[in-house]
Amino acid sequence: MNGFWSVLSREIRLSLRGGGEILTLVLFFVIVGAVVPFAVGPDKALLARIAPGIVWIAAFLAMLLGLEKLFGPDRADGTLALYRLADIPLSAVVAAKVIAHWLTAALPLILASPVLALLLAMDATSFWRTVLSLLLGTPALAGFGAIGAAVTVATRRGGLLAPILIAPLSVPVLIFGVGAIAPTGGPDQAQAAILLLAALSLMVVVLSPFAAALAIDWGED
Amino acid sequence: MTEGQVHSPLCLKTFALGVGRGETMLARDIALSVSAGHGLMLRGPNGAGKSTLLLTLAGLLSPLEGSIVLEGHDEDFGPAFHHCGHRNAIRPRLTAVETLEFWRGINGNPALPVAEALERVGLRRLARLDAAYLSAGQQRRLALARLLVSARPVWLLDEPTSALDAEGQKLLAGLIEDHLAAGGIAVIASHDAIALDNLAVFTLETGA
Amino acid sequence: MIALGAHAEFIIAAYVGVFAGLAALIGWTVFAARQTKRRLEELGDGQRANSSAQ
Amino acid sequence: MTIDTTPKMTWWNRLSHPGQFVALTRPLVLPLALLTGVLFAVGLWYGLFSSPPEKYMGDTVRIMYVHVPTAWLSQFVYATMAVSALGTLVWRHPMADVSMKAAAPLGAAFTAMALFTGSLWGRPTWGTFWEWDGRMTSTLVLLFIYLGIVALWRAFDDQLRAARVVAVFTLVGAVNIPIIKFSVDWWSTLHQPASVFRADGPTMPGEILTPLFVMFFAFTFLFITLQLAAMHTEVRRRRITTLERRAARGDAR
Repeated sequence: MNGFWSVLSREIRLSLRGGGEILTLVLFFVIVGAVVPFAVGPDKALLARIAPGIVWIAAFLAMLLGLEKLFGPDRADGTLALYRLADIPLSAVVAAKVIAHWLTAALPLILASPVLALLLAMDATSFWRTVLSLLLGTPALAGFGAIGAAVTVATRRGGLLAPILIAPLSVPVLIFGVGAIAPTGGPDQAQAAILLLAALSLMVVVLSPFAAALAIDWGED
Repeated sequence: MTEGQVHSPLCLKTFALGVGRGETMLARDIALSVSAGHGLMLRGPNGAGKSTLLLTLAGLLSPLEGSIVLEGHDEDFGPAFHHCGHRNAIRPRLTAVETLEFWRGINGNPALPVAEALERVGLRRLARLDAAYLSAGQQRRLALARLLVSARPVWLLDEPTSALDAEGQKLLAGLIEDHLAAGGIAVIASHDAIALDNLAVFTLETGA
Repeated sequence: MIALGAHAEFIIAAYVGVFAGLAALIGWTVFAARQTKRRLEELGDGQRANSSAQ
Repeated sequence: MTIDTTPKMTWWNRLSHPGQFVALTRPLVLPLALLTGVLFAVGLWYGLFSSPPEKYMGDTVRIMYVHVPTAWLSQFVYATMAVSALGTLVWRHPMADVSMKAAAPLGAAFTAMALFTGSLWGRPTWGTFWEWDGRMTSTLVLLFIYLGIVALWRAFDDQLRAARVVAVFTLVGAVNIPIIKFSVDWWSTLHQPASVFRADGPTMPGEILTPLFVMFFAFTFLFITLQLAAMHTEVRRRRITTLERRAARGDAR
């Protein structure tokens, strides 16, 4: 457990000192969301209708953007090899990193989502549903992200590959994430989507550290 | 864990070991035997497989054939191998103290306290400085301090003298000497001479 | 050829497309096989191509 | 860290040696190719000439004879890859790596064909080339996964290392595909209630089932043939890499 906290605190410390990385990510999130009205027109009714989708797409892209930082620098400076010699299982290290990734790449986006809600003319109910669905869904994105980053860490051109690999896997997260907000299917469907999203997140967060650790261990071997 | 506490009689042995990367065998039929308190110097031209052998001993690469045994090592004690490679595993934005505390946390078997380890490698005054401001030699010393904060019986050092000045090399020899005196084992790959008496030498040939 | 009804062009397009795809797949497989065989012979391993390694 | 000395079954041992595998399976390629050719000839004759138009869809039903087999292969090939991935991870079977690598582009090709024929079938039937219905959407996602796997293979220099990493990803994909399918079905029924054509309508008459079955086997045997041929090529390619590396290192062991 000791080692787990060491990794977690190191990761968070590194992101906080990362020279405004978190700020960049949040800005990216807000700007992607704010650019959409220029493309589809400032019609408030239309914007309010597609706002959940925009927020989710912006969060999805922003989280993909931060993936390269997950294992890339650790591999470059030799830390990853030493993780494999550490006294805690590699999967625990990966789990700590997934949690740190969520805290530094997803939580700031959720905190910034009111800005987007305002710009996209969301009403209060759908805003709160958006926050809830982001809270429930982003852990799954972080878990898939860890898998994508882990399988590409040993390659030379991993940067763009990881998003390509995990985007198809993330389809259910987007579907249930937006389904939990959008009123299309009525409240029953939204409720079901929330439950499915939570189940999916739970499963991905529990299983992804093992898959990612396996991929790192065998990719480095 | 104190300096005097000695590991149980320890012996690192390899049997007909073949090492390499992927399918390419770099060296084969390696039969090493290093017992507690002894060091082994790996020599050989570039590309002979020194680094690969060290990585294989550490368990970071799997052997292509043969086997590695560490006799007398209690599994409950935790991992047996410290590996110190070309890369220092130091992140510029963390201070020396933070770096060491982190390694102490995940490597287990805490030995020297962080402050003492930094004192030992001569970085006490730079302890609170971001690692980015350390010179290459100082970063190397910090990497060596990582070996001190967690006790592990076998040190595998890959070119440990690189970037070290004369004083640093003397320091390194002292660290290895202390480790061996405490009943440890060291396997060192280096092109430089290390001022230690009881080092056996094992030479790897190219294309062996 | 029988008459394919009102949507003949779709049916023909589907068959032509699929069989062009299959032909490309087969062609590619055969080409890759030939190429590797030739390369192996260049490397002086032609006879041992079937029994690799020691 | 010790050598695995447990005795194994001999056929398994023989199959796990790349050279032996090629020697054992090469005689199979030609008969398989001939069988595939015959099946295709029979299937095409039945499909295009012998079978009558269907009652509701008319002649467009003939697209089904190429659509259903490719759609089946798009999933069957992934299953092949997933089983091979297990072979790589659990038994470390060397031919499993090769099988995984050979199957990925084939699977991508068959999935693309399934989408192509599906949209050509959709135009006369639904009046649109692309419909975001559950089946087509999840097939599209499957195509993306295949292409990602092909890209992942190509991104590695060392193919042995690549095999185990790709195997992990393939299995992650295998676990995810049912979830994707479920979520996409849920989503498409939410957005467009039952306007799409259902394949499980009236039971199909025999004259349609015959060409369908023949084509189904023709495509499956084609896949098996191509898979074997591609595996042989891949074994040779690895042999080439080994030889080239040896030549580069200048020793003639």
